[in-house]
Amino acid sequence: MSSVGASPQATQDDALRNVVIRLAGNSQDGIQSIGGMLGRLAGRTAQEVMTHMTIPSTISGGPSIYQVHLGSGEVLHAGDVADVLVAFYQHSYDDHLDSLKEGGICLYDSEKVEETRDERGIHHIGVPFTSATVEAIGGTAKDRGKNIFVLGLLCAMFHLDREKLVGIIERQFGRKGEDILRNCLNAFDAGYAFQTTDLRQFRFAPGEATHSKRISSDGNTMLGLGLIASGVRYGAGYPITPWSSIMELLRRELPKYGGIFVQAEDELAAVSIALGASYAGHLAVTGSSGPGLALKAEAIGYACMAELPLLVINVQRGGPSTGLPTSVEQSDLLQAIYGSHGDSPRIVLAPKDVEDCFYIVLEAAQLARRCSCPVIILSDQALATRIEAFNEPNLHEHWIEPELDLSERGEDFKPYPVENLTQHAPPGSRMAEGSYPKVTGLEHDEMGHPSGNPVNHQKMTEKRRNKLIALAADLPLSEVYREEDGEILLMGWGSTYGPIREACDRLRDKGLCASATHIRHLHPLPAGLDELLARFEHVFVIEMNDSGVYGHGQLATILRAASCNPAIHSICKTDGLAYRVSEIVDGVDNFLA
Amino acid sequence: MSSVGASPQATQDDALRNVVIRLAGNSQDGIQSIGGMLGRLAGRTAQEVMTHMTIPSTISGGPSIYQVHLGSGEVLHAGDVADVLVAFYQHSYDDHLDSLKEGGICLYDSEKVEETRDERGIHHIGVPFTSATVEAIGGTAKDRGKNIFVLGLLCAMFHLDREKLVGIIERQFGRKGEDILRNCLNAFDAGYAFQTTDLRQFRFAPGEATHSKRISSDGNTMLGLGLIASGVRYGAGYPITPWSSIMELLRRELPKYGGIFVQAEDELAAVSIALGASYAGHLAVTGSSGPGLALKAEAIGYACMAELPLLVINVQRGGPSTGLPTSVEQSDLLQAIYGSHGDSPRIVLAPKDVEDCFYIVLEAAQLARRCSCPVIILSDQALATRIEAFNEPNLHEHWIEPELDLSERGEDFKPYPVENLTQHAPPGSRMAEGSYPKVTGLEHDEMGHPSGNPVNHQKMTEKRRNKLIALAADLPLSEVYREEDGEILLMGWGSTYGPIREACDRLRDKGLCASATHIRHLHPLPAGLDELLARFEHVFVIEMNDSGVYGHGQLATILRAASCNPAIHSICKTDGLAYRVSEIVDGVDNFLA
Amino acid sequence: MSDSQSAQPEEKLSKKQLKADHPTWCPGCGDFAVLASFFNVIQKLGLTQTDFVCVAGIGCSSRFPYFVNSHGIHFIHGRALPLATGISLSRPDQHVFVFGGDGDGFSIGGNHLNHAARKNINLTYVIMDNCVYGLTKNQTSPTTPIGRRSKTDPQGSADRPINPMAQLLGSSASFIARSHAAHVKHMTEMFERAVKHPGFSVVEVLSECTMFYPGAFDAAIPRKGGEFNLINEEEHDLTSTSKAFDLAQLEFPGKFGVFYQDERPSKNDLEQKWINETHDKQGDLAPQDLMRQKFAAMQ
Amino acid sequence: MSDSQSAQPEEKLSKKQLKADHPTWCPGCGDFAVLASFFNVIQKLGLTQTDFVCVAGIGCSSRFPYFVNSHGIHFIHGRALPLATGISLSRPDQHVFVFGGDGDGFSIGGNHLNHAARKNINLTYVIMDNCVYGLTKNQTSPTTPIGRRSKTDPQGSADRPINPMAQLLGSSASFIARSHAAHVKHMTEMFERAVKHPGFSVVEVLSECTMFYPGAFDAAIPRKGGEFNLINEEEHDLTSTSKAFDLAQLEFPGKFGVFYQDERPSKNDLEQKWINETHDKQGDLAPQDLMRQKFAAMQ
Ligand SMILES: Cc1ncc(C[n+]2csc(CCOP(=O)(O)OP(=O)(O)O)c2C)c(N)n1
Ligand SMILES: Cc1ncc(C[n+]2csc(CCOP(=O)(O)OP(=O)(O)O)c2C)c(N)n1
Ligand code: SF4
Ligand code: SF4
Ligand SMILES: [Mg+2]
Ligand SMILES: [Mg+2]
Repeated sequence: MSSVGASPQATQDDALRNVVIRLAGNSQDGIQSIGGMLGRLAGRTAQEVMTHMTIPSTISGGPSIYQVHLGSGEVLHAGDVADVLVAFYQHSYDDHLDSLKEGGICLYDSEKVEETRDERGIHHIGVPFTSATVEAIGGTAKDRGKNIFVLGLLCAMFHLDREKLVGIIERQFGRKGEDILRNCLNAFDAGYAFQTTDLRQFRFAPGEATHSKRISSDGNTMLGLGLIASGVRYGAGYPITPWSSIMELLRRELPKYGGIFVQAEDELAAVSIALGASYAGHLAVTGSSGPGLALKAEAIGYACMAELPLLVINVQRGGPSTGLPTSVEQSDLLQAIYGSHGDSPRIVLAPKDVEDCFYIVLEAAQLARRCSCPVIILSDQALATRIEAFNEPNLHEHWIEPELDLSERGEDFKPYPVENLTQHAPPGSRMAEGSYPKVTGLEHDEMGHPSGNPVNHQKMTEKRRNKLIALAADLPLSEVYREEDGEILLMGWGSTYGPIREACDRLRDKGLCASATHIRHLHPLPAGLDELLARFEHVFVIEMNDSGVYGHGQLATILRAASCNPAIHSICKTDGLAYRVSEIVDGVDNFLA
Repeated sequence: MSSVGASPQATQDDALRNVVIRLAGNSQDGIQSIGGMLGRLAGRTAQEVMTHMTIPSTISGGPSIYQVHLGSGEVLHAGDVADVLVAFYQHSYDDHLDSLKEGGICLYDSEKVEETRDERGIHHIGVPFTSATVEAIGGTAKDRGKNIFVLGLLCAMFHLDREKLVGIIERQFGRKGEDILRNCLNAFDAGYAFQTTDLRQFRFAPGEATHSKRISSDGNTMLGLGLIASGVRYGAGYPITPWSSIMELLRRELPKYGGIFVQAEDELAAVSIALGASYAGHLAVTGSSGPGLALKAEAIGYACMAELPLLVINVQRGGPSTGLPTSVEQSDLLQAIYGSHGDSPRIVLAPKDVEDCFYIVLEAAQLARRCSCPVIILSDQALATRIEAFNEPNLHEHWIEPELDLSERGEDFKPYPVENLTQHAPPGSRMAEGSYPKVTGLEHDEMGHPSGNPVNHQKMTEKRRNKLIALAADLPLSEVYREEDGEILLMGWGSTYGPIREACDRLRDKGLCASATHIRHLHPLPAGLDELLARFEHVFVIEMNDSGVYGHGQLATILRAASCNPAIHSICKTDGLAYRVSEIVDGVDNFLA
Repeated sequence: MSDSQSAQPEEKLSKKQLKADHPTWCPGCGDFAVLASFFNVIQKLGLTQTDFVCVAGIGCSSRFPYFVNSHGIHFIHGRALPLATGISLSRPDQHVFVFGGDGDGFSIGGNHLNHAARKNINLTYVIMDNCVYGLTKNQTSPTTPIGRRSKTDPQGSADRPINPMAQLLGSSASFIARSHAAHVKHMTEMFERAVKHPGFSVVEVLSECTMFYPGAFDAAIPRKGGEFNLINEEEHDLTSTSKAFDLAQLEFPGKFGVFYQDERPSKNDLEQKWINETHDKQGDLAPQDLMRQKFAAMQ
Repeated sequence: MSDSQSAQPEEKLSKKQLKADHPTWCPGCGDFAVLASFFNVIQKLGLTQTDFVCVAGIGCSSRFPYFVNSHGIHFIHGRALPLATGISLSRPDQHVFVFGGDGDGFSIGGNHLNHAARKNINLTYVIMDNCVYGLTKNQTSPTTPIGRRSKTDPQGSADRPINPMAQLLGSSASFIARSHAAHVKHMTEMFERAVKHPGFSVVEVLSECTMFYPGAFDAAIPRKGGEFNLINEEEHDLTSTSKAFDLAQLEFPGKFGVFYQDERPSKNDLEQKWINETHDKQGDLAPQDLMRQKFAAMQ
């Protein structure tokens, strides 16, 4: 299933199962756009896909890549090495030839690139992207259309579903006006029909996905739609990369569902506005990326203390501080769990892939309502922007229609019962007993009155913590991939799910007794995880964060503290790039060596 | 040395070594004021003292206590039970009689209190505080002067140094005008001379402190003075209890040293202003309590990334959220270490007693300058307000005169050298090479230019972390009290130092092989701590915070993660009160039972 | 003020029903009068406990919600306005009242004031300005006059204070009034007009801190030798920002009354309008089908 | 402007010496002109690299310090002003320049603007207002006009924007000017006057974001059919807040020039005065002895 073992040439006669295409150019040339279309095509052809892109450092664009991993079976990562490189410029060629596997194909613009390196059996194919496009659609400023020309080339080369691809182009460019669409289609056809003797033909094995309705999307979109499906109708945020596109989606979509999303003046206001809506009886959302999460810490701590439900999305990026805003990292875990002052128990979850972004919000909303506390979802820059194809969620099953519960509360209503889970009464609900409840961040008694009583503070602290202990007991224990015990357990959380699975297979291929597991519930950890880990000789926690002063990544730190299991080791990195499968395999090899 | 074993009666003929006096009344009556004077007296008579007070919940005052533990030898805590209770009101009597030890003395205002409980051999002594005071100084509104009358009583009762006490009264009330002072002295004399057949006489053993210059102070004052002695001349803050009095001191004192302290509009501004001064070449300070620290998290993370030195004082109080603002807790440790997004290494220290508040700032300033990163000092509400007596710091030894280094930087100057510790060049310093440095929170190369290069990010992340690892190797290993190995090690951090030491002695008295140690450097922990802990069968980490979802307090969590030593257990509580020695002893007993 | 949407109109509440905990304020604190005045207005307007909610930040004055027997929330320092914004936008059936001090509102919360004002969030905000930090015991506040000594300005405050009326005008608040806790009738009138204003309404009330800043506002109390000068609404054009700005420049204690009022759509209205227009466009598709449409476009 | 205290006056800097990294701004971005204008002023005033420091928050415009070959610091979003306050108060020898966008200054940083203005911190703040969030790619900013579509207002922005001049007047800024990046000469003049103003000076520069909001300020560019109307200082009383407030109410694109200027002591002056008075009182005790005195009182 790995793309690395099989070269396209080798399987020329057989159908291809996997191919990794790296488009390298300048972001202005629309490489993201055609990469996205390839991703969308996968959704329509029962194929799997995972994409990866880099974002240029200036707003007006600059060198950038878009990598697409297409597969007939499961696709778990964006590809360690590329089968095909499309190089638009000399700098693209120079910077990315190394990413091609041995015997890979380098397709380049023969008018811009000089073929300088003859190495590792790489097949060079020069095509005059620029002039062929100009020929097809007339000379346009800024070489527009080249990308679509290349899409046509790729379509022919891999026998992609031409009709569906044309449909995607029509949807994308149709609204921009007739002329533009016509140009696009002409460019596409020119690429599709372009004759080059060099050009090999590959054919994909039919996709294996069985569901009739497949969609393709990035993670941020699925988080946004998941929120709506969870019954979230109110929220507030402040722009920050890579969180912004979620708030843009909510701002656009929520009014259709009768909801409101507020662009606040800053993150402090955003979390407060969301908390106001939650207090008012509508579970609400706020979100940001690292620096913004730091600014929300005080109010999140309030939600823990006042036991108000709240959804907080944090799309992690490279840190600390402004860091690497368009790179991926998983270094906000400890902040998410421990970032507020005092003992402020909250729930922290992380989705494993784009599809899971949808379902994790549904679970988060359910937990926030049940435990009446904030739930933080840790996504990351890679998940936010990459495209995957998967089955359309079944909304019959996965839909919560929000309800505002203003029913009269009985004589015994208390906003903070010591023995029971807190369920607030929103404003507007009548109190049978005649005395109206207060919600507060001061330590309080059961009615919400401030209380400095020592016994009360001890009890209330325990109450807020014990609901998480009770939850931990109910959480499903993480599934183990491959065997339930053995020599090696690879574990991770968030977007590294795919590469870790794949690394597990590779270690098996190498004869090691490896298994893998994935932590979806980061705080509290599911009860019984200790015992699970204890069944393995070595536990490797793979994370995209720093190994810190004591040599352990952030999840590893928590696991070690909870279980004191010295078999827990860390494989960490902070280069701002998603894990390659080989890096994980090497990490394990190095440890065992 | 314990105050609990010896009853004042029993030692009537011998000199007293320790006595715990609890003054219970309303805060308006000036009980803090006479408690403070007793504390100051201790400083002047080579005695030891530790005080403890509660703060009423309304601004205008209300029930409150002030407890004074006076001792001729070492005094490590404010006393578990009282030898003498002074009850001003019926509620004082009702609420605090239980705090008296068996056979203790209850001195009460016979005009306000009805003696209702004859129990545990307690000696009741009624004195008409109110009318006797009125008699002495004439009828005054609001019963002012009662407190000073009581001070006179206590002075006679314990043969305190009358002359020194009068000196203290004169200093305190002299500036308020002649009339007021005269009234005070009259009230004092009336109490001193008050005849009651019941009143026993006790005599203190001479103080054992040998230093000629003893001072008495609370922790916040010593933090403030420590800052000045460390060469800190600039800072900014925003009021919050119990941090405020540090900023009030700095605002008052710094101009005398040519410095400026700014009251900022909020904590976000405060930390930024301080960082501005640090960047400008003057190591600066900001501070707050829990909620304010949360608000400073983003900027502190910036200081980690930009490698700017900064001192941050956090006077912990009961949390989470607004919590219990006037109670003590140690629940901000994880926030202090992990509260910012991304991997943002910083240094965290905690003082063990009031005297140490002075020296810890000196160390913090030295570390901030050396490592060019933020140093957070975690004090707490108990340290902030309690009074202790100790030797005056020797300023010959402990004084750093600040210097602004504007010297020209050589050709090879780099703001962020990968291989060396960062030392910024402040504005105004000339660059020999002609190109001027940038300081930034984006990931950067050695010159401070933003860089998205993956290898660079990995290296710079390691650089920021490795300086702490290097520091850890240089830190002195915590000293062990009693034996270097054995059955039980008690450990703690911050203001629990005294009770833990005392608990260690008590466990020894009970025949257990107990030792104690204290962690001053919380992050990074000194290298070698693992091995130290491994020499004990059980390690009990005693903390005033919650045992969390996995059963461990905050320091215990870090220790377990670092060492995976399953012998590390937690004794935790969150009742907002300082540890009683007996609670620690019981905690160990319960575990071993 | 939002139109009350509660199903059945109810009996007016009695003072007794409106009272909750006995206030923890110091004897004589101006905030007692603000509370009394607020009770008057609730009674006069016939609001019941299911019609309104009290929101506050942190400070002595921010303890207000505990003393009102209604739904209430005591939030963190300086963020009461955004919290109230969340309530207001998501619960058009509720009257949202926000209470707080000068520190809470103009110092740490100053930016939220700017933005809630320009966005014209539908709520009523009462600022109990005592020109000092009460709860934290006597530090300089953003409205402390120059020269006053406090724990953070032992030599007397030197920074120019915030001019509340000018700041509110500068940030386009749509209803701005000023009153004095020693003048309960005037205060009650201001509150009533504020509540009836559609959109964002602010009343700054000079409310004496007897503990730390006694006598601060005597200059506007006739029985203490001061003058309580009202704005003459016959002469003052309520809709003129520049007239209002002139009024705001008067020497302390200045004038009292409504400085400015304009009626423009609140953010609540504008967002609702967008929702309505969207619904008109999309017809009555069930919410799930709406999302299915979205999914279809992602195929 | 602080009096330069550097020991020896130095040679004027050349443009080349002043330039650092080539700006990463998009072609045509208005911020290029601001940078050019800034270089002009530095040269004209004869400042050298040891005399001044550039501070910024986060945003396209906030990348400014990278492009100037001087000491510079790129801080976090919205907090450049307080950081600059720390530099200004502790380093009277430095000219402190702050650069940033409308989002950085009026949205997340709005409160710091209010307070730096009232406290009259000695520094010069240039706000490159493009009425949009550039760096995060086209969301509504606090100055985005009603009706403009952005990623966060697909139906067109509905909230009333901040009025920068009115807000600055409301918060008592002591020097307030407005200019336009297409008018380099005017801009340079404004900068120069701002730098020379003792205390807090702000220049709002309309600076077009060619990427996301092209043409936003054409209405003030004559060669694009607009009008560039200057404030006539013969008629306009620079020290009248209410005149300035009237000017601030003009319809877009309004007038350009200095809206308001008053000379009052800066916080820098006031704090220094306190230090001096304290020193006069205490005589020349060595710092250590001062603290020993303190200890003596604690015995
Ligand atoms: C984040 C944060 N910072 C500071 C505080 C401390 N604090 C509580 S109330 C207050 C100011 C009180 O002044 P004001 O708002 O004028 O109210 P007043 O007590 O005068 O009514 C401060 C600084 C806090 N609770 N939280
Ligand atoms: C705490 C925080 N929130 C949000 C962001 C994301 N962010 C960066 S710049 C910016 C706004 C940019 O707009 P503006 O200040 O107007 O500058 P411009 O790019 O238009 O020059 C935002 C929201 C951030 N970096 N930090
Ligand atoms: S301290 Fe001042 S504001 Fe607070 S309750 Fe007392 S009088 Fe009122
Ligand atoms: S996005 Fe706009 S503001 Fe940013 S550099 Fe480009 S043109 Fe300038
Ligand atoms: Mg106040
Ligand atoms: Mg902008």
